[in-house]
Amino acid sequence: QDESYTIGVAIPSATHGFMGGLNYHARAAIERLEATYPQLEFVLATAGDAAKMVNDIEDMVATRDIDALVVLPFESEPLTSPVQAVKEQGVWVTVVDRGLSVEGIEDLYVAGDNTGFGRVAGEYFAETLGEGDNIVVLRGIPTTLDNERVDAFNAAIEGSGINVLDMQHGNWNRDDAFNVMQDFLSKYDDIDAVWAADDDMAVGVLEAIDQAGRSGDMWVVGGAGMKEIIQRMMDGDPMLPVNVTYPPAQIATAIELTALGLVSATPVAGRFIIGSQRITPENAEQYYFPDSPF
Amino acid sequence: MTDTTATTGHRKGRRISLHVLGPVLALIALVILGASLNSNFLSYGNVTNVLARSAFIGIIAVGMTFVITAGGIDLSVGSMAAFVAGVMIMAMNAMIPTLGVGVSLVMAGMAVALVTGFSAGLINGFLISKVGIEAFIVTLGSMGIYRSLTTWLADGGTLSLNFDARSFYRPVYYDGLFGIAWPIIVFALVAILGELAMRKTPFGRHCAALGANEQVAKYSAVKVDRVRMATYVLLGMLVGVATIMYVPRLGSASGSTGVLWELEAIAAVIIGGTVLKGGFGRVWGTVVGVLILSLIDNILNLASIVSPYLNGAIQGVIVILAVVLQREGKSAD
Amino acid sequence: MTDTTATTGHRKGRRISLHVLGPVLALIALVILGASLNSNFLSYGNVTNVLARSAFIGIIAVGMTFVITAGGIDLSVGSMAAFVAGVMIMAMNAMIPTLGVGVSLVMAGMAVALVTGFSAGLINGFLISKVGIEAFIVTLGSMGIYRSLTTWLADGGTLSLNFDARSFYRPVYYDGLFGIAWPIIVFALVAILGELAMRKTPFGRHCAALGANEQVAKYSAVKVDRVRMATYVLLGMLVGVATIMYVPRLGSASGSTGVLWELEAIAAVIIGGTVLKGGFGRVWGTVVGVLILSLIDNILNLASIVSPYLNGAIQGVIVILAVVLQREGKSAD
Amino acid sequence: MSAVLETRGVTRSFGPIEVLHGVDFSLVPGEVHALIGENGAGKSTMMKILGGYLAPSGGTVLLDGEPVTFPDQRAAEDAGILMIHQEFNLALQLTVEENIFLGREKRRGPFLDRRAMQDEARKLLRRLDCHVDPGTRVRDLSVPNRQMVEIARALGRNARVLIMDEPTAVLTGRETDVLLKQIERLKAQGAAILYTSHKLDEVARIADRVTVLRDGAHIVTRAAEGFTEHAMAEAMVGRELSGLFPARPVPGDEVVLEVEGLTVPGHVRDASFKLRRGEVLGFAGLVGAGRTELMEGIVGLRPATGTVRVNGVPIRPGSVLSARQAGLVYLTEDRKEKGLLLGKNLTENLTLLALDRFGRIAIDKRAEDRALTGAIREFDIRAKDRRMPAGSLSGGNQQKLLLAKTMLAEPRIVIIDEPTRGIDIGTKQQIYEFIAALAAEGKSVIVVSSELPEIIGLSARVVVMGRGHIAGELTGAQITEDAILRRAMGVGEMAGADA
Ligand SMILES: Nc1ncnc2c1ncn2[C@@H]1O[C@H](COP(=O)(O)OP(=O)(O)OP(=O)(O)O)[C@@H](O)[C@H]1O
Ligand SMILES: Nc1ncnc2c1ncn2[C@@H]1O[C@H](COP(=O)(O)OP(=O)(O)OP(=O)(O)O)[C@@H](O)[C@H]1O
Ligand SMILES: [Mg+2]
Ligand SMILES: [Mg+2]
Repeated sequence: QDESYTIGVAIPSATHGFMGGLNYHARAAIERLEATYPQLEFVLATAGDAAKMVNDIEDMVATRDIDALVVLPFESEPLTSPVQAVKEQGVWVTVVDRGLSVEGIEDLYVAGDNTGFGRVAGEYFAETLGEGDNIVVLRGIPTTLDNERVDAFNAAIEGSGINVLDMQHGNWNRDDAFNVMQDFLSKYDDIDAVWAADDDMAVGVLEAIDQAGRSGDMWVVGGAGMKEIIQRMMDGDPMLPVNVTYPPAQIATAIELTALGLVSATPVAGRFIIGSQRITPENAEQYYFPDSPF
Repeated sequence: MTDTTATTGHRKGRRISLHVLGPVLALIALVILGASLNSNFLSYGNVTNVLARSAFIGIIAVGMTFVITAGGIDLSVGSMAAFVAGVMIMAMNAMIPTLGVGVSLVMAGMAVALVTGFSAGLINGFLISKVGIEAFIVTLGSMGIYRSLTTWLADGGTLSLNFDARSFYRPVYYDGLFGIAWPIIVFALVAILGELAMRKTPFGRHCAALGANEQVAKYSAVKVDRVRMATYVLLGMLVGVATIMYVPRLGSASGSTGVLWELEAIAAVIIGGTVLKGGFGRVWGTVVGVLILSLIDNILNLASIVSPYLNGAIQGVIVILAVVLQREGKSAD
Repeated sequence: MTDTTATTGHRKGRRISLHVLGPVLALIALVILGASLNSNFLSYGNVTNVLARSAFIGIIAVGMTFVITAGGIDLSVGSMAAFVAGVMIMAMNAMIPTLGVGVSLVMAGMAVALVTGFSAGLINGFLISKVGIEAFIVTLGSMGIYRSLTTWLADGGTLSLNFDARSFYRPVYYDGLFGIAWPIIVFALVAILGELAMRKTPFGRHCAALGANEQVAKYSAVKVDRVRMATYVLLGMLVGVATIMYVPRLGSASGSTGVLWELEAIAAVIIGGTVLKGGFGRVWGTVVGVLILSLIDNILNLASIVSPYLNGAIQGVIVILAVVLQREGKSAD
Repeated sequence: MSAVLETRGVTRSFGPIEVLHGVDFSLVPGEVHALIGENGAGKSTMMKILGGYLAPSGGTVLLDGEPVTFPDQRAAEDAGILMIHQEFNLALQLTVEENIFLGREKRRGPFLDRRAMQDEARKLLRRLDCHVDPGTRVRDLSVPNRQMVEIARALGRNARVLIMDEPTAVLTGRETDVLLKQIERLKAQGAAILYTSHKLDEVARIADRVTVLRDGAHIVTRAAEGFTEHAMAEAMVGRELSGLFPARPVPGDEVVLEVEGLTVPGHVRDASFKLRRGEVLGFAGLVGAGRTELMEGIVGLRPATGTVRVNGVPIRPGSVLSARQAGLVYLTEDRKEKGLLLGKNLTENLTLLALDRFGRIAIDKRAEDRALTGAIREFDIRAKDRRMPAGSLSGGNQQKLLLAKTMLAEPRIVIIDEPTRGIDIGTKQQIYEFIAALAAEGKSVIVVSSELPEIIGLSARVVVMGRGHIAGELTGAQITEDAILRRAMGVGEMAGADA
C-alpha cells in the first residue's frame, strides 16, 4: 500500500542514435510511472564506460537503498560480478538487452535479439542478391554485440555467393560512416548493396552515395528503425528497401515490468526476447514514432 | 645560459630545415603510399573528399595554432562545435516560419553559428585571461558543459535540420566554385589568412611573444590579457565557421558530434611544428598536420590490408613517425 | 634588504595558503553538499565505495603528477591500463593449466601487469627522452596503439578472466584489512610514498628542476634524460598497480576500458595545484583532485536532481569552480 | 707554479663563424686571473670551455697538465671546476635552497636532509651578507639577490677552480666588496680564480694577472701590477679612449613627469618627484631600496596608488600601453626574464615594443630590417649573423639590443634601469653620450643605477632612495658618493641605521 519503492536504472549514456533513443524511452517510462505510482521513486544513471556503470550501481545500493535494479550492461563481462553482488543483497534485478555472462542472476531479462538483427538483414541480402554481387559492410564500435550481429549476418549470407568486398568500423556514427563510405566508393566501382547495421550510419552512407552520384547503383539496409529512415521508407525510397527492428523502447518495457512486479503481485519474472522484425515499406507505418528522438 | 640558447641557435640552421621538412616529407610519403596502394587515390573524387573532410578540423586547427602559440590550450572545441551546430539547427528550424526556406534563412543560421562560437570563445577567454584559471581546466570544464548541453538540447538524440532547409543548404558542403568544393575553398582561405595573421601582423607577433615569455611581453607594452582573450575568441569564431560547413553535410548534430576533434586539432597543430608550450607557431604546418591525419584515415580505408581493429595502432605509429622526422627540433622547446 | 625579504615572505604566506586551501575547500564543500543531500552519504559503505573506486585513477594520477611536474604529459595511460589489463587476463588464463587457481596464479598475474606497465612506460620514456619526440605526440600515438591492440587481442569483444580465477582474485578489490578495502590501502600507500618522493627525495626535486628549466637542471649535473625517463617508467608501473586493483573488480578488459582516464588523471593533477607546464608538483593535491572528481560523480548519483544529460555540465562547472578558489596562485606559475 | 687549467690553441665556432681563434691561456692555483675584453670578445665562450659547458672546436684543454674533455657538467664539477654564469643559471620556480643544492642534494638515507641544506644555504648567504630566506622562490628575488644565490651555490661546492663571469655586473659597491673579500679568502686557500668584469677598477683591485681578448684573439697576458685601468681599456678596445662622461646637459624648466604620492604596496611608500624637460635624473640607492619597483609602478607594470602625470595629464594606472603612448617608456634591469625573448631573432626583439610603428595591419618587414640595420649601427651591436636568436648574443650585446628596442619606441621620457649592466668600457662611453644627446634633444631620462660613478657622472640631479621611500635629493656639487651613501643608508635621518 503506502510502502514506497526505489528503482535504479543504469544505462549507457546517449553517445549514438540508438542509445539516445534508449535514453529517451527510459526517461519517458520513468515519468509515466512516477505519475501513475506516487509510491515509486527512480534513480536514473547513465554511464560512458563499464567502470562508471559499476560505480553508479554501487552508489544506488549504498546510498539510495534501491529495491530493484534495471540495468543495460555497458559490457556483459565486467558487469556480471557487480550485478551478482547486488542480487545477493536481495535486490530485484532486471537485465536489458545485453545478457550477463553468468546465467540465472537476473530475475527478469528483456532483450532485443542481436543474432536476429544480423540474421534478418543477412536473409534479405541472400534473397535479393546472388552469385557475384558485391556488398560492403559498416560495423559498429568493436564490441561483443557487434561481433554477434556480424557473425549472424555472415552466417545468413553464407552460400549465397555474395561477395563481401570490405568491412570497416563506422562506430555507429554518422560522420565516421560518411567518411568510410566515401572511401569505399572511391575504392570500389561496383557495389550493389550496403549493410550499414545501424540507421545512424545509414544516414551517413546515403549521403556519401548521393554525393558520389551513385544513388541508382545500390541500396542500403540500416537497422533499429530510426524515424527519419522509416519515414523515407514510407515515402518509398528505392534505396531503402528494408530495415530491421531493434527497438530502443525495450528499456521502457523492462522498467514497466519491473515497476509492475514491485507495486502489484503480478508475476513478471522470466525472459522477454523482442525479436528483430523486418520492416518493409508496406509495414513501415507501424514502426514510425515521430515523438521519439531516434 | 647564453650557451644554451647559443647551442640551440647553432643547431637551428640545420634544425629549421628538418623542422620544416619533417611534416612535409611525411605528407609526401603518405601521398606516394596512397597512390601506390590504390589507383583511385589521386582521383579528383577522392582528393576532393579528403580535402573537404579535413576542412572542419582544419579550420579549427588554424585557430588552435594561435591559442597554442600564445601558450594556451583549448580542449572544448569538439563539444563546442557540437553545441554550435545544435544551436544553429534549432535556430534555423525555429526561423523557418518567419523567414521561409531561402538565402536569408541560411544567412541567419550562419550568423547564429558565428555569434554562438564567438560567445563560447569569449567565455573561455574571459575565464582564462581575466579570472586567471588554468586554460586546461577551463576548457576541460566547458568541454563537459557544451557536450552535455548538446545532448540535453537534442533530448539524448539527434537534432536535425528541417528537410527543405537542409536541401537548400546542402550545396554549401557539396558544391563549389570551378570544381573546388566550398569547404576546401573556405579552409584554404582561413589557412591563408591565418598564415598571414601569424607571420605578418602585430597580433601574430604578440601571440608568439606571449607564449615565449609572458613577462617580456608585458614589459613590452603588449596587452597580454587582451591578446590571450583574442586567441580564444578567434578560435571560437573559427569553430563557428567550421560548423557552418559541417551542418549542410549531414544536416544534424548530436551529443556525439565532434567527439575527439580537440585531440585531432591539437595533434595537427603539434605535428605541424608548433611548440606545445607556446612561443612558436606555424599555420601552414598545421594545415600539413591536418592533411596527414586525414590521409592516414583515408589510406587505411582504401588499403584494407590489416584487421580494422589495428587501424588505431597504425595511425599511432604513423603519427609518431611523422614527428620523428622533426625530432632535431627538440631542443627548441 | 630586511624589508624586502619580509615582504616577500609575507606575500608568499598569503598566496600559498590560497593555493593550498583552494582544492581542500572545494573538497570540504562537496562533502557538506553530499551529506546534506543524502544521509547515507557518509555511511561506511558509500565512503568505502568512493575511495576504492578513486584508487585506479588516483594511483595513476600520482604517477602523472611526476610526469607533469617534470614538464611532460602522458595521454596514453587510459589505453595503457586497458592493454595491461588485457595482457594480464590473457596471461592468467594461459597459466591456469600450469599454476592452477591459487595465490601463485594471482602473483604471476600481478607480475605480468607490473612488467607490462613498466615496459610500456619505458617505451614512452625512451621515445620522449632519448629519441626526443614531443611527449604529447608520443603518448597520443601510443594511446591509439594500446587501445587498438587491446581491441585486437580481444577480437573486438571482451577479454575475460577465467571464472574460477576471478572468484579467487576478487577479494583483492572487495576485501581489506581492518575494514579498509585493499584498493584504499594501496592508494594511500602510493600517495604517501609519492608525496615523500616528491618532497623529500632528490628525485622529486630533480623533477621540479627539470620542469622549471631543463637547461639549468642539465647545468646542475642533473641527469635530465634519466629523470625524465624515470617519470614515465614510474607512471607505467603505477598503471600496472592500478590494473592489479582493477582486474579483480570487473574481471575483464576491452577496447573501451579506461577510456578518458588520461583526461581525468591529468585534471586531478591540475586541480590539485600542480602546474601544467611543469616545475611544481604536489602529490597530496592530486589526491584531493581525484577525490573531488569522484565525489562529483557520487553526488550526482545521490541526488538525481537534474536530467542525467546535464551531469556533464554540472561536473564541468564544479571542476572550474574548484579551481577558481586557487586562482590567486596564478602568479606563482 | 704549474697550471691547474690550461688551454692550447683553443678555437670555437658557432656554425660557420669562428669566435675564438686559437687562444693560449693558463690558470695557476692561488691566483686571481682576470679575463677582459670588449663585448663579444669571447670571454664567456672561453670561460664556458674551461668550465666544461662547451666543447672547443679545436685545440686542447689541459687539467693538471693532462688533456681533458669533459663529457658533461658533472665531470667538470667532479674535477673541482665551478662556474658562475654571466646569465643566471637558476630555476625560477624553485627555492633558493633548492637551487643552491640542485644536483648535489644532501641526504639522510634515501631522503633529503632539508634542515642541513637550509642551514648551510643560510650560512653561505650570510657569508655574502645576503639575508634572503632559503625557502624563498628565486622568482621572487631581485636581480642582485639572484646573483648572490648564484655565487652562494658556487661557494658551497668547494671549488679548486672558480670561474666567475661578470659576477658583479648586477651588484652595488657594497655587495661587490663582500664578494671580493670572499674571493680573497678562496685565493688564500689555494683556489684558482678566473674572473671577468667590465668594471676595470675591480680588476685592478683583485687581479694578479690579466689576459686581454679582442675579437676572439689573445692579445696579451701580463701581471696586473702596474697595468693601469686606462691601459687595460686601451688594450681591450685597441684605440685611444677619451674621457668617459660627456658634459652634462642643462635641463629646461618645463616639468614633463610628475609623480605624486606613489605607493607600490610592499615596496615603495609615498614617493613624489618631478622630472624636467632635457634632464638626466639619477636614482641611487642600495639593493632592495625599491627603485625598480617605483619605476615599474610609474609605468603601470605593478599595481600602485598615487598619480603620475605626463605633461600635466594623468596616465591611466596599470596600463603600460598608455604610458608608452604618452611617451613614457621603461627599460628593465632584468633583461633575461623581462627584457628579451631569448629564442627569438634580433628583429622580433627589436620591434616588439614599437610594433605599431611598423604597420597597423601588416608588419612592414622591410622597415623592420632597416630598423635593425640602424640599431646595429647606432648601438654597435656585434652580431655575427642578423638572424641569430637574441640569446646567442654576448651579454653586453644583449643589453645593447635592449637599449635599441627601448629607443625604437621614440620615448620622450625614458627610464633606464641599470643602463650599462655588462657593457664594456668603450661602449659605455657611447651609451653615456647617447643619453646626454637624448637630453640635449629635449627628451628626459631617468637613470637608475647601482654604479655610483655613473650616476654622478651623468645626472644633474640625484634622487636617493632608501628602504622604500625617497630619502633625499642632491643637486650639482652636492652629488658625491659619500653624500649619496649616507642618505641611502639613512645616516643622519635615523641614528644607528643598520641597512
Ligand atoms: N650560441 C652561439 N651562437 C652563435 N654565436 C654565439 C653563440 N654564443 C656566443 N656567440 C658569439 O660569440 C661571440 C663571443 O661571445 P661571448 O659571449 O663569449 O662574448 P663576451 O666576451 O662574453 O662578451 P660580453 O662582455 O658581452 O659578455 C659573440 O659574437 C657572440 O655573438
Ligand atoms: N616579483 C616579486 N615578488 C615579490 N617580491 C619581489 C618581486 N620582485 C622583487 N621583489 C622584492 O622586492 C625587493 C626590491 O627589489 P630590488 O632589489 O630590485 O629593488 P631596487 O631598489 O630596484 O634595487 P636594485 O635596483 O639595486 O636591484 C627585492 O629585494 C625583492 O625581494
Ligand atoms: Mg660574456
Ligand atoms: Mg633594481
